[in-house]
Amino acid sequence: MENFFLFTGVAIFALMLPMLYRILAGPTAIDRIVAVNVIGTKTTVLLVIIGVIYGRVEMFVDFALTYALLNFIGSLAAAYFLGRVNPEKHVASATPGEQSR
Amino acid sequence: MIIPIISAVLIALGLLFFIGGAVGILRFPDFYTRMHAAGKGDTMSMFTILLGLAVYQLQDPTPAHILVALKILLIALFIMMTSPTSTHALIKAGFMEGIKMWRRKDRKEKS
Amino acid sequence: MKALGFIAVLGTGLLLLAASRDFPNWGDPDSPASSYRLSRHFITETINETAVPNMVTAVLADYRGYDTLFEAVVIFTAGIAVIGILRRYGSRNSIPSARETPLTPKKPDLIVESTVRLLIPIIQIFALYVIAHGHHSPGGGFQGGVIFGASFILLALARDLKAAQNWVAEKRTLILACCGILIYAGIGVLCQFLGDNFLDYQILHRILPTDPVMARYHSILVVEIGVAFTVTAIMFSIYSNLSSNGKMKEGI
Amino acid sequence: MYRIAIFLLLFGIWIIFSGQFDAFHLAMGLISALFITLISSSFLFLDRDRSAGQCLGEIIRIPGYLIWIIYKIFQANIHILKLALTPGDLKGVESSLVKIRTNLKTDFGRYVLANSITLTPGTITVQIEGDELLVHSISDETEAGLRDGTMERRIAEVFERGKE
Repeated sequence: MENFFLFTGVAIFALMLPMLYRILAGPTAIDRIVAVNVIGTKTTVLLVIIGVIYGRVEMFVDFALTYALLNFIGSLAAAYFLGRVNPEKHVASATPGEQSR
Repeated sequence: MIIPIISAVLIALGLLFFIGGAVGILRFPDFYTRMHAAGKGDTMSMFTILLGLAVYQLQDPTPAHILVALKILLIALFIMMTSPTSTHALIKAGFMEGIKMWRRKDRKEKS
Repeated sequence: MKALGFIAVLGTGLLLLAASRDFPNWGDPDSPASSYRLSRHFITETINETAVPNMVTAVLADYRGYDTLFEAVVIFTAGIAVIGILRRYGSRNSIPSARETPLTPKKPDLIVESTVRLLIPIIQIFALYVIAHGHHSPGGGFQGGVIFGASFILLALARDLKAAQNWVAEKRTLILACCGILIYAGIGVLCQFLGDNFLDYQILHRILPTDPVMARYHSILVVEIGVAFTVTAIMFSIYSNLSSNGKMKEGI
Repeated sequence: MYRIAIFLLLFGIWIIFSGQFDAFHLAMGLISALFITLISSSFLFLDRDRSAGQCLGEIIRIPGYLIWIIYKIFQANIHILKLALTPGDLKGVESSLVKIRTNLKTDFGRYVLANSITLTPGTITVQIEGDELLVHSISDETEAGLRDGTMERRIAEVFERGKE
């Protein structure tokens, strides 16, 4: 079972690498932020798995919770900031392009 | 003996959804659709993996282990609440910025 | 230029990797850090001398109390410096803003606001848990203070800075920050008054109803609370100054 | 009454976190929960003019809804997985913005609806203003699922029974 957890941790880490591509290539700033947010969620899970491997879950759970919280605040702040810096664009796109078909 | 199997199945399922989310983020054509892959794939896979780990803790049901399992579930609940919120905030920010939506017709005209 | 930077980073990384082969193994009992007699003393005697199961906390807040006191002072100074540079009182000051275009007015967002309302008390109780359990699990004043400050920042993000300022006014944050340092240094001075060295907590058993060992245990907690006050207040004050351009009117 | 509820909830969370039951830590928990109740008791519960019976009913009905929503999220993920792993030209993806109207009266009900929409089959709430939701949906199938209103009925049953 220990090996299984180790494998899971490595797999989650490997799944973070495609996100790095999105951070580098993402056409807009928000794409990059989304990718960072996804990596954050994966890190939360990874922390708990590391706790299970080391046999100190009750300790690592605290880290994971803190990490999830800071991840949430970070993406919220970035979203608010990006959504509000460009007033002209905001007016132009206020009407939805296409509603229901 | 049944408990490790349950948790292994849950964790494997979570990994599968993580793969789906990652492939979606790489392949989907525009920001909005990528947001779907990111927001949902992650929440669900996180939930199943954490559930699997919580179940694994119950292998030896002493009070300490039950509390740890509850703590893990608390994280899962926390992410279930925050993840849709940050997804919504990010997609709203993108919408406000005026990022264009991808349409199949445009693409057919181009290619 | 970019390629040059990349080569430099790559070279440094390879050098560091090569150097890491000379490190002792993780947890090696023969490594210099473990064989030094002071660390042996900490490892064997901490639990007898302070009754704190978590050695790191005992070293941080007791054996190296000076260090931590001045770490807290560094954070305090950083906060004061940010306030001194950024804060602008009133409209008589005509320095042009660094941000030329104003932000679009903020509309309240039902989803974000509801989530934040549900989360804030839970975050705060978690912060207090981290502060209070520095003895047993990794945690303590700095970490708990950051989490507590994050709860204020969340409110300021979800509504606006005004709402958070109504809750904790600017003046009160500064008073809180000073209080934190005062609590920490005050305990040190109290030890001196009772006739021992600065920050030598065991003398406090004369005024506390406990023995010297438990006096150290409880003073570590009080010190952590002092640090938490400072960190919370400075976190929030730095955030509100940075996000509102020093005007304290509306945040991000 | 709400203050007492908040206090008990916070103390319960403290016990789950702490995992230590000696007098010192329990006393710290009591003090912390009291302190948080004192400074931030205006959060956590959104509308406060319900009677105790209504609240209790809600609490009993929430787990059922949670189980249903988790099942729905599960389906959503299978759908996304299928879309993402379809080789070739991403056939299923037909994104569109949909405007829907909700009959839910309370803010909390709308909040739950918006978050449930974000979590379930291929739909994300983009904007919520009054009783209008702007939803982005990823394929035709999910759009149809959005319009039939099952989710709204379920939420109304849980959170707004006896409001009409």
